Amino acid sequence: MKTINLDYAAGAPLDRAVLDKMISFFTEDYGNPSSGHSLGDKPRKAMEEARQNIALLIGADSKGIVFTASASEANNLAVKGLIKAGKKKGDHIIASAVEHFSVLNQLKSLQKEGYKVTLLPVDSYGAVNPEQLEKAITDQTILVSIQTANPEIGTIQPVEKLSALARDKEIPFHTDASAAAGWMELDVEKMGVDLLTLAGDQFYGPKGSGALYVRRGVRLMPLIEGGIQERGLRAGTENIPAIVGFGEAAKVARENLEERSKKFAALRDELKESLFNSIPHLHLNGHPENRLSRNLHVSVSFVEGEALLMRLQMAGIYVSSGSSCTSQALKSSHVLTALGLSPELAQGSLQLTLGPESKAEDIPYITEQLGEIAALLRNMSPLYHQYLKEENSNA
Amino acid sequence: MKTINLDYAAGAPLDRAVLDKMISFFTEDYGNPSSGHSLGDKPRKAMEEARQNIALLIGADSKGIVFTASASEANNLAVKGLIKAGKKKGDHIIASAVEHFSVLNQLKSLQKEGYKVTLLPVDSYGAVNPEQLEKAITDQTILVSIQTANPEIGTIQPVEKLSALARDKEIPFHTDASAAAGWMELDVEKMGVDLLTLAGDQFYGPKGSGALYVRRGVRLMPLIEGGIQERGLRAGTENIPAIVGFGEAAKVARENLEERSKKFAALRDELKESLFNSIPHLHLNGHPENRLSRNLHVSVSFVEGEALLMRLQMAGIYVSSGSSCTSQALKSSHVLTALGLSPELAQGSLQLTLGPESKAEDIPYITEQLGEIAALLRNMSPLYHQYLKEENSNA
Amino acid sequence: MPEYSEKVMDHFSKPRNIGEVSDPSGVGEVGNPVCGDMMKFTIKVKDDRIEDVKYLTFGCGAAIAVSSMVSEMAKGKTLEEAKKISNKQVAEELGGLPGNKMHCSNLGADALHKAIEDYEEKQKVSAG
Amino acid sequence: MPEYSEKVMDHFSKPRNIGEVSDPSGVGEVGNPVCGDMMKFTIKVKDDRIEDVKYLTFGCGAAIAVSSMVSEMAKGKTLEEAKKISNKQVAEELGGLPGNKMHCSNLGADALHKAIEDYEEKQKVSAG
Ligand SMILES: Cc1ncc(COP(=O)(O)O)c(C=O)c1O
Ligand SMILES: Cc1ncc(COP(=O)(O)O)c(C=O)c1O
Repeated sequence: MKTINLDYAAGAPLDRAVLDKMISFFTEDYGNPSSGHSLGDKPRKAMEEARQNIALLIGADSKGIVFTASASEANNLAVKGLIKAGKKKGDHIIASAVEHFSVLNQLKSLQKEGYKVTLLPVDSYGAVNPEQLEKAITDQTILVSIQTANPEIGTIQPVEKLSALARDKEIPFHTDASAAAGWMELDVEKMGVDLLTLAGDQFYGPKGSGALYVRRGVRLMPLIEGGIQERGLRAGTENIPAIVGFGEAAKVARENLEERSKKFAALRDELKESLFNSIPHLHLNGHPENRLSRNLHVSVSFVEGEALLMRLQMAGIYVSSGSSCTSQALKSSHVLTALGLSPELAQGSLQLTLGPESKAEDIPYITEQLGEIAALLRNMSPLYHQYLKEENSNA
Repeated sequence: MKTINLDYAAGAPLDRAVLDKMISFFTEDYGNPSSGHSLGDKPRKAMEEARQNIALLIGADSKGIVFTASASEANNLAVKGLIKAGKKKGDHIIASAVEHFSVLNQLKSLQKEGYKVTLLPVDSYGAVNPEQLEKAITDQTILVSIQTANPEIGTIQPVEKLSALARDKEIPFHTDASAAAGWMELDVEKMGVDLLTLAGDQFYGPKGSGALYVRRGVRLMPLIEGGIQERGLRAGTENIPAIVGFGEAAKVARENLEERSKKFAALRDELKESLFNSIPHLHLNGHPENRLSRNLHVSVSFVEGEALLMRLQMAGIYVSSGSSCTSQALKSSHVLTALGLSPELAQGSLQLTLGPESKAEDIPYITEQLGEIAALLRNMSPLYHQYLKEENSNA
Repeated sequence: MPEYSEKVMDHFSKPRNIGEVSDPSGVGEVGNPVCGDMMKFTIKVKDDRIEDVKYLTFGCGAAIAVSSMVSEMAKGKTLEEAKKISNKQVAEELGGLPGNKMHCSNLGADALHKAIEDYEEKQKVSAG
Repeated sequence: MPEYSEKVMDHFSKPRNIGEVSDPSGVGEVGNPVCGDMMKFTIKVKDDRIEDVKYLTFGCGAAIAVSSMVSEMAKGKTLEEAKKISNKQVAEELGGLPGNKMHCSNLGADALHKAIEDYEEKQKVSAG
């Protein structure tokens, strides 16, 4: 049977070039960059080269790159690290309602500690309105954290406009660019951000590779205290193979940014067209244009996501869903809820993320399978039967 | 030129078997264990198998193993996680003076937040005296953290006796077993510990692999908040290749524990004999018997460590030192200071850690080189000349 | 994917008795899209026996398998027997359900019982 | 290893003028084992000129290279010239030193200057 992965956001194979670059650091060049002798030299140089490549991907000074083991860790370092450093006085934090849990759940904890949190609503496409941010800012606001793009529905936020409002009031601005980096042009200067989260594994780098960009002059407390690695901002022996792979992936991503995003946008649009042309009652989630090139997000009306996902898997097609049944917490996606999507459409949502093995030849098969599965599940859906009755009585 | 690594504590090559086991998780089985579809199945199973192997290494229930990206992170999760959970009321923490910085530096921060910290002294071999702990415990004590063995001087702590004292008073006991695990038999039940830190890269597993064992019933707050990976104790996409390598290294370490430790102890003793027989004015640091099998730690009187290290490197021999000049913070090792070692002996300290490529045939060369280097540096040392004069006038 | 039993997968991929019986004796509906699952059972009763039973289900794999299993278990049973079909029984017949899917097994039996109640209510009305 | 220049490595591996001059005109000692570096310079002065200079050094690579360099720079210089040897000059002559090793360059010139002072003190005493 065919295997078609449409869930590359959950995980992607490592680029062979990236893995090749990593291998020697497992076996031969296994030294410790902090060593007082030369076994640490090659790893240290490789680490600094990786730092350069990562910095280049976001137009930053490499001194501002702090390696972490994940985007979640980078988000925690950004938010808790900044708040603990307590440079700016106040107790109010602003984020968007569609942030990743690694931002949102911290804010919940901080609320319990007495901080006040405003979660900005989003429009039906998932975008934050700068006016809402402007209204939310108070003289107590000490941090604004708004993602660069949403990993689920792909919508890109107007970070430049948002950060300008924060900058006006001298409020540090963090953006979680985990879903965006490697897929769109990013420049910390143009974006006007003070802190930016990166995830290497979101652009074909290894798992266990994340980073936080920290603008010069922004003070953080470390989350992981101990040795003085990463200028004291993150203790622990450096994971050189992961860092080297991260750097190489950043280099490849930068060199292929335009080509990759064009290719994926075209493929994604072709898939969208095909699906919408042949399957009735589909609903596009996220912004129609202003979205990540590799992301497509649709709701299949009248049916539930896990059932879709299981049927698609039986056909060799792998997707993810924002339905409550597919989440381990048994809650439907907070992102889809924030869009104002009806519960039924949230349950029937499918997130399709393209990746290295995606190809146009598979589109007819995907379309055919999803079409059949949607028909089959609708045929047994009480919501669909109700809809048909209403249609009939309206006719 | 020969290359002889005697600094395997800083980094060691990955066991080939371990790397081989990891590779497919980079390229083919790259799925996400949290996925709703079957691309996550193989990684998830591999992760649980790794968890089992790691649990077996320390006689624990695999449900108690929480993966982290380093021992530093595990130590931070243990200490800050426990304190934040605040189950036991009080404001007093006890640790030993020879803990790793990833414990000590947290305690410094906690002191600033108002916690009281007692650092237990050690004897001249580096061991904590249980009586000292008994005296230090108050009704305000909420955590005792004492390492299993010291990574620098190799001394093994009487954890069983120490933890019994804490248990009597229902105080959670954490032990940092990063240096010990894989090199000596560990059993969380016999040791009587509630929290135990592990570092995969200290027994030939990959960098970026750490874990915290958490006894059932011990409540922690996560350090990294976000998704509900690791039962909500550590958010972030699981680093499956590192976890798989960690598990395999734990399995290999368990199966070869006795053989490895016997072999290394014999080799280490042979090296010690050889050095002490042919080089005058050497001083052994750490306990003569009760120490990690792969560790040897000596001070070369009258000379400074960085100079030794550089000269040894010129002879192809790689070591580390606790001298202030070799530390990035320009302070000599807090461990050596805690032993009551004179500043001069601390400056001339050498940590020798054996590893996979260590062999008896190299001992004569090492001895000859260190002997020549010690003589050469002593010849230019004002401390040595002063010693000679005093000897002469005493004669 | 949740670790579903073979039996669950069999009922999910080949669900039995889909649809609505025409001119039903009783109708039972439970759930709503918010919680992710919805079931509508329709039954045809003859001589106090469930002669036919069908369902429509909006929901996850477990919900679909449960509906299918309940319909099979109910068919041909007397009303009294059918009333005794318990959530636990349904889960057992399916070879077990993953922990976080147990609630689905409740839905199936509940919907069936509601359909029976509905029938009995109607009987009372027409009798009364 | 700190990134030492070739010049530093050269002086470290082949240090010049090691030892103590016999019957020294002046002695200068700086540092102690606690801070990690110790230097003892001894000089032989003739006609206000440093005829010979030697040193003993306990310390890191930079400390040894600095001692060696200072001894070379001082030899043959008049006392006035030698007094002008600055820490900065020493570091420059060595092709630079890593940031956290700059303090070592201070030690070398300081020890030399102390030895000169010691000589001058003694001169005063014998002159007075
Ligand atoms: C006892 C002990 N604890 C903690 C650590 C920290 O390990 P890492 O740097 O991998 O976080 C080390 C590292 O050498 C160690 O020896
Ligand atoms: C926008 C965003 N932030 C944070 C994360 C967390 O990444 P990780 O699980 O690798 O820590 C993700 C993961 O998908 C993400 O998409």
